[in-house]
Amino acid sequence: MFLEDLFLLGVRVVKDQEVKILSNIQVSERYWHMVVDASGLASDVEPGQFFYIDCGQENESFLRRPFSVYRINQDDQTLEFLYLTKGLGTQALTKLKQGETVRSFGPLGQGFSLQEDAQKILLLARGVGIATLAALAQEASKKGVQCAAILSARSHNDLLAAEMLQGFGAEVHKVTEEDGTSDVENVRDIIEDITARHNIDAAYTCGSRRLSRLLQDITSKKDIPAEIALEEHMGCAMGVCYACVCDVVEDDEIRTVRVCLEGPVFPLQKVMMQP
Amino acid sequence: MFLEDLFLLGVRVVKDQEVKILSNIQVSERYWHMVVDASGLASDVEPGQFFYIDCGQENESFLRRPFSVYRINQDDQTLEFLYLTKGLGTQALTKLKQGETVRSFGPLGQGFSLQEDAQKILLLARGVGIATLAALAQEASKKGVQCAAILSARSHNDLLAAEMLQGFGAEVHKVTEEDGTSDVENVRDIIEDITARHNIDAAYTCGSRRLSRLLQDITSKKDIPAEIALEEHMGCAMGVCYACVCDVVEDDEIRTVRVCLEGPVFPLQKVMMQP
Amino acid sequence: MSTLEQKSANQGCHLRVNIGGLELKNPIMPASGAFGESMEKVLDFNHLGAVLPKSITKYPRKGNDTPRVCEVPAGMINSIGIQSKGLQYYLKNIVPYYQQYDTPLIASISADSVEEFVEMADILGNNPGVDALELNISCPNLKGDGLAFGMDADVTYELTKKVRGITDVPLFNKLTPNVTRIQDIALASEEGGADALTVVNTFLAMSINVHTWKPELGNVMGGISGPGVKPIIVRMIYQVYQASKLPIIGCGGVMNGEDAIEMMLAGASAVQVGTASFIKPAAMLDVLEEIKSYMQQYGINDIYDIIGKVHFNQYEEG
Amino acid sequence: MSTLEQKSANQGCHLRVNIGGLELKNPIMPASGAFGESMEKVLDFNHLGAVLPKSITKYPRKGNDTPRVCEVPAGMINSIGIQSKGLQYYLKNIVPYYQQYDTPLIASISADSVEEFVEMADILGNNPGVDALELNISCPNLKGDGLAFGMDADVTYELTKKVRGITDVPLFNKLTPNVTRIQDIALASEEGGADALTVVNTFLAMSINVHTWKPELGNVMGGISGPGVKPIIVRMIYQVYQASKLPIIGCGGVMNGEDAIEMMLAGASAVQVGTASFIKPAAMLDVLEEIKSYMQQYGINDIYDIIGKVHFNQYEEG
Ligand SMILES: Cc1cc2nc3c(=O)[nH]c(=O)nc-3n(C[C@H](O)[C@H](O)[C@H](O)COP(=O)(O)OP(=O)(O)OC[C@H]3O[C@@H](n4cnc5c(N)ncnc54)[C@H](O)[C@@H]3O)c2cc1C
Ligand SMILES: Cc1cc2nc3c(=O)[nH]c(=O)nc-3n(C[C@H](O)[C@H](O)[C@H](O)COP(=O)(O)OP(=O)(O)OC[C@H]3O[C@@H](n4cnc5c(N)ncnc54)[C@H](O)[C@@H]3O)c2cc1C
Ligand SMILES: Cc1cc2nc3c(=O)[nH]c(=O)nc-3n(C[C@H](O)[C@H](O)[C@H](O)COP(=O)(O)O)c2cc1C
Ligand SMILES: Cc1cc2nc3c(=O)[nH]c(=O)nc-3n(C[C@H](O)[C@H](O)[C@H](O)COP(=O)(O)O)c2cc1C
Ligand code: FES
Ligand code: FES
Repeated sequence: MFLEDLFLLGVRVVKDQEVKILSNIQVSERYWHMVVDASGLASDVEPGQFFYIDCGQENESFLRRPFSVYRINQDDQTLEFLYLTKGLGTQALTKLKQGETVRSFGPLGQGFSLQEDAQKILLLARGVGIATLAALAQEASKKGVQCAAILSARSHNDLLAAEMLQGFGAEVHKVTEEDGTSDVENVRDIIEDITARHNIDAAYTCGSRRLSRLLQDITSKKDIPAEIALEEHMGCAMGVCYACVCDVVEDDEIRTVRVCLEGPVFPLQKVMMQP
Repeated sequence: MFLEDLFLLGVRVVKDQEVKILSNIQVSERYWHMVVDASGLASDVEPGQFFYIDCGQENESFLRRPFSVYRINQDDQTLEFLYLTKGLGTQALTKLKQGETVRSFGPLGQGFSLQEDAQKILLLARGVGIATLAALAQEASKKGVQCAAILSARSHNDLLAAEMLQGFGAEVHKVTEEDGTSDVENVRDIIEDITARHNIDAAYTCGSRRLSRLLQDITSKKDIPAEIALEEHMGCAMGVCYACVCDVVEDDEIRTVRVCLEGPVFPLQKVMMQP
Repeated sequence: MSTLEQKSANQGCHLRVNIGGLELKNPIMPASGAFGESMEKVLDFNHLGAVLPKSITKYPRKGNDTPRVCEVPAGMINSIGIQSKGLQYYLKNIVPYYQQYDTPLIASISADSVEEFVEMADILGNNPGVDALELNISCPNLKGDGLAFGMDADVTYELTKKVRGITDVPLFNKLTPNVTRIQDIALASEEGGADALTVVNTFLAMSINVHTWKPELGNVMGGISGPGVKPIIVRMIYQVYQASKLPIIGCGGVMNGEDAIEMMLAGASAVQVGTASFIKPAAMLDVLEEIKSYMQQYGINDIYDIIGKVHFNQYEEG
Repeated sequence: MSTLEQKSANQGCHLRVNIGGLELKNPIMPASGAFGESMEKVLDFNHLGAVLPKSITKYPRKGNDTPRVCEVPAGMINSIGIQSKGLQYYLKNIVPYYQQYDTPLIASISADSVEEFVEMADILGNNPGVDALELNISCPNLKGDGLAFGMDADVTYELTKKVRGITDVPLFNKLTPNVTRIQDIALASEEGGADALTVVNTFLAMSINVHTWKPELGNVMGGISGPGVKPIIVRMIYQVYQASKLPIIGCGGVMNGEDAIEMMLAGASAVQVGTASFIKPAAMLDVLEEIKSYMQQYGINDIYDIIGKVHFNQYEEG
């Protein structure tokens, strides 16, 4: 069965609802952090899944914006998002205040798969890609799976999730343009070093095409299962409009699949990375 | 010289600026009251003049909205507006909070004329039309001119300016649908009674076509100078787009003039009241 | 205006409409391309007037390069390019899937030639699972500067007549707004034998990123939809209503019940909802509820008391 | 894209543009109908690229019934109906008034027949106070279902050629967007002898009040302007730029500097600002300042390095 046929079968309840904002604060020059009340959600949320959020239609932000869950807190039934302010939508989102509600549709899409018997996993994040991988690190920590993470960013200022990952017991490597350490070859060396020292059961990446190609190359050579969380501009976020597509190779055939429904997480080897 | 040529001559400074909101509160079921800091205004404001206010472009309120000044407080340099919530614009305006600013263009248009030697004037207001006449009552009170006012409204709830007028020493007559007293014939009787008891030097009206026709009829018979403040949908509010026109008769000719520039106040006898 | 007077008691709204022989339980249906099976998670398709999946092409199509959508003030531009799994998949999977619902299925057809339209209409129109055909003669996403069959009255007439010859199923022509006189295309459709008109598809549009100097869409141009263009469409519905006797399905920028009522006042007998479902997944049901409240508020019992009832004081066009 | 690279030092922006023989100190000018003498109170006309008063008709015109404007999402509809004091008043008052400014005057002409266009162009084009003519062949407000000269290529050609024969002043044709192929009208204008093209006038539109069941405008239909329709206009500018050699004046929905840059990237050499002045009276000066900042930010010295420079990866239209 192909990726694209898979998800019409399972009827999972997805709700579009107003969720209460518990906090929404700026955490660095370009990053914001929002916590919402998730007690009304219809289904469990998995790392890698996302919500389609109405950032406020003032400021001409007409369409919604997709954001993955950054942390899933089952105990106090909250969800966290980490977002980079970029254009109209994310700027409008910063205007929302604690106590207000935000219209949010989800959880959507397919999350990461974390094998029961995994011992050690590798995370490779660029920029705000960490927002997507952090929830996986959180789950890994909960399941006792060890984590090595490489975080790449423009500047130290943008590496704010590093401490959280360290809090989960992860081995964290930071590379930045600021330090001149973020070039692909240096990252390759770090990955080679990690894979030499540890038996990596699975690798995950988000946020950079360049780094994804690198990881595709390394993991295919070493035969490490790997997944990638993709981003594409969305219309419906529910699989009907075919705005958010990417090409995957399955059974030697190129198939154009939807990031919002069959993704955003895909087997890294299947994804045709555009140059 | 015709009305429409008059106002190209005088160069008055008009500014479009952010003014600070000192308060913006609901005063009855359908009415709100807003006070703004007027210390930065370039010119004095006259009763009957208006401001073109950006109610917030969210909520699809794309164009600005015209509002006359309700009270002009020279001592503490504030301006007051009284507005009826109606559609997108006025609803958006209610969202603005104390301490925020509102973009406001004005003062615009031609105000009421109040002769130096006037002793007693008559005000005839329907609904929120009182918002426009109130500033005139305030000025009359300041100049020692006596005021008789007839306020017509749907319900008592909508007659909120009555007390303010009484505070200015005005003789106030209230008529409402609620009481079944607002029909034209009853208003005619009240006006006839007032003009029988007093020597009325000038009459002013705003807010109702029906009542304006009535006043036009009475004042022309009795040869009392009268003025009316008109309302029309606006585009530019500065006399360039010709959206806000009405027909006036001057020298036996029908002329189509602009409410925003040659008005909103016009000699009542000149205005061709549509049926 | 007596229809607007509050009537004493509201004995339930009659929402049924007949669109060129197709009976709908209510006038709300999706716009093609903004609806599909996976929406079953968010709304019950039995509540819709009709279901209308994305336009189908004869052969599988890959569609255009990404980005395929971009946002503009009060709207969006799309250049999906009709990604499609082809007619065989549609017959095998899509048509049977919708059989489970008690809602008529309108199949939207897109084709590269008149012959292909006829061929597909033959197959789909004679399939018992298909209740009506919408001919997408207006998709502006194809290469060749956004040209579409529906831009030419003669081509529209030919195409419609040939398709009409091959099937008896209700035939809806989806018109393009990118024309000088939409009335001409409406009349060509009517003369060719169409049973109803969908007014309209998207306007050809383009957006450029001023920081990268590149078009926002991979395909350079696309079709603009959403509330920003609705006033142009209301005008077109009104013009088509004046010119043609065919029932009209209004489409473009309907975000709420009042937008739908506005189109019906202008002359639409039914209304499609597209982009609004992206902003609010269950928008179609909200629109329907708002129409019901509106009818209740004004004491209107039958939706037909609204259709085409825009009211003039003076000016009537010739 | 080297033009986007930050250049070392910015030695001031060159904003001069030449529009079909008319030299402008910068590319920003008002759109006809959204500008007039009384705006002198809010901005200095010497800062504009050109002044362009409301279209003038031969005889005084009363204009349409009120309401003449209504608001729609991201835009407005107007049906002023070209209220006008007639050509005599214009020659006696308007033209002399603008002589006090060091800014070229473009006179917009509206007429009911080709002959009237020629007659007015003769008088205005040969008046030393008038620096260029804009032929409003596109006003959709006239009775008769919004028809305009600019909807027909042959009529456009005839009209332009006749006007060209009577005057040497730079001649700008203001096109209508209400056509199937704007390129055809552009080419007809070029062949007829126009020196530049204003792209475009308003789209014919209509809005109905769902509570009164009446059209929002006294005239039923009007022209929609504002940012909601800008993406359609950017597409048209791009199409006209590909099809015709004439300089283009972009017009429609420009609210800020980036909107103006977007139109220039698509191919416009100058840009008109209309509705934005209603939202912000000094919008034109803001747009100009924002263009300057943009050029500074990206180290662009000459505005000509932006015009028509939209950049493609793959698709080039034929
Ligand atoms: C599944 C998924 C998960 C994501 N998770 C996060 C997250 O956790 N934190 C975070 O900061 N960002 C995340 N993104 C990216 C985020 O959606 C975009 O940064 C955001 O939409 C930009 O909106 P804007 O209005 O600020 O920017 P603009 O550039 O003004 O956006 C204009 C349009 O382009 C779309 N767009 C622009 N960039 C992207 C992008 N990278 N991906 C998809 N659409 C885009 C917008 O949605 C909007 O429709 C995610 C994207 C996807 C697809
Ligand atoms: C010179 C002048 C002074 C005014 N002073 C006051 C005042 O002091 N207090 C007050 O409450 N109202 C006043 N009005 C009326 C006020 O401008 C309208 O009630 C308001 O514009 C309605 O906007 P809305 O978005 O709530 O309603 P909507 O009906 O949604 O407005 C839609 C459009 O129609 C226009 N419009 C609707 N009604 C009117 C109207 N009566 N006059 C002009 N345009 C209208 C709006 O400006 C807007 O463009 C005045 C109008 C004018 C012309
Ligand atoms: C993402 C997207 C895809 C579309 N695909 C199709 C299509 O395949 N066939 C078609 O006839 N119309 C298609 N349309 C046009 C819509 O059916 C509709 O005509 C248009 O979007 C205007 O309606 P709206 O404003 O309610 O979206 C598409 C529109 C969008 C936004
Ligand atoms: C109130 C109003 C009046 C207009 N009058 C004219 C006119 O007389 N002649 C003309 O060529 N265009 C006229 N237009 C069209 C504008 O010049 C311009 O083409 C249109 O508004 C689009 O630009 P904008 O979105 O910047 O307003 C008018 C537009 C408006 C809003
Ligand atoms: S966003 Fe519509 S299919 Fe993915
Ligand atoms: S609103 Fe433009 S002339 Fe009065």
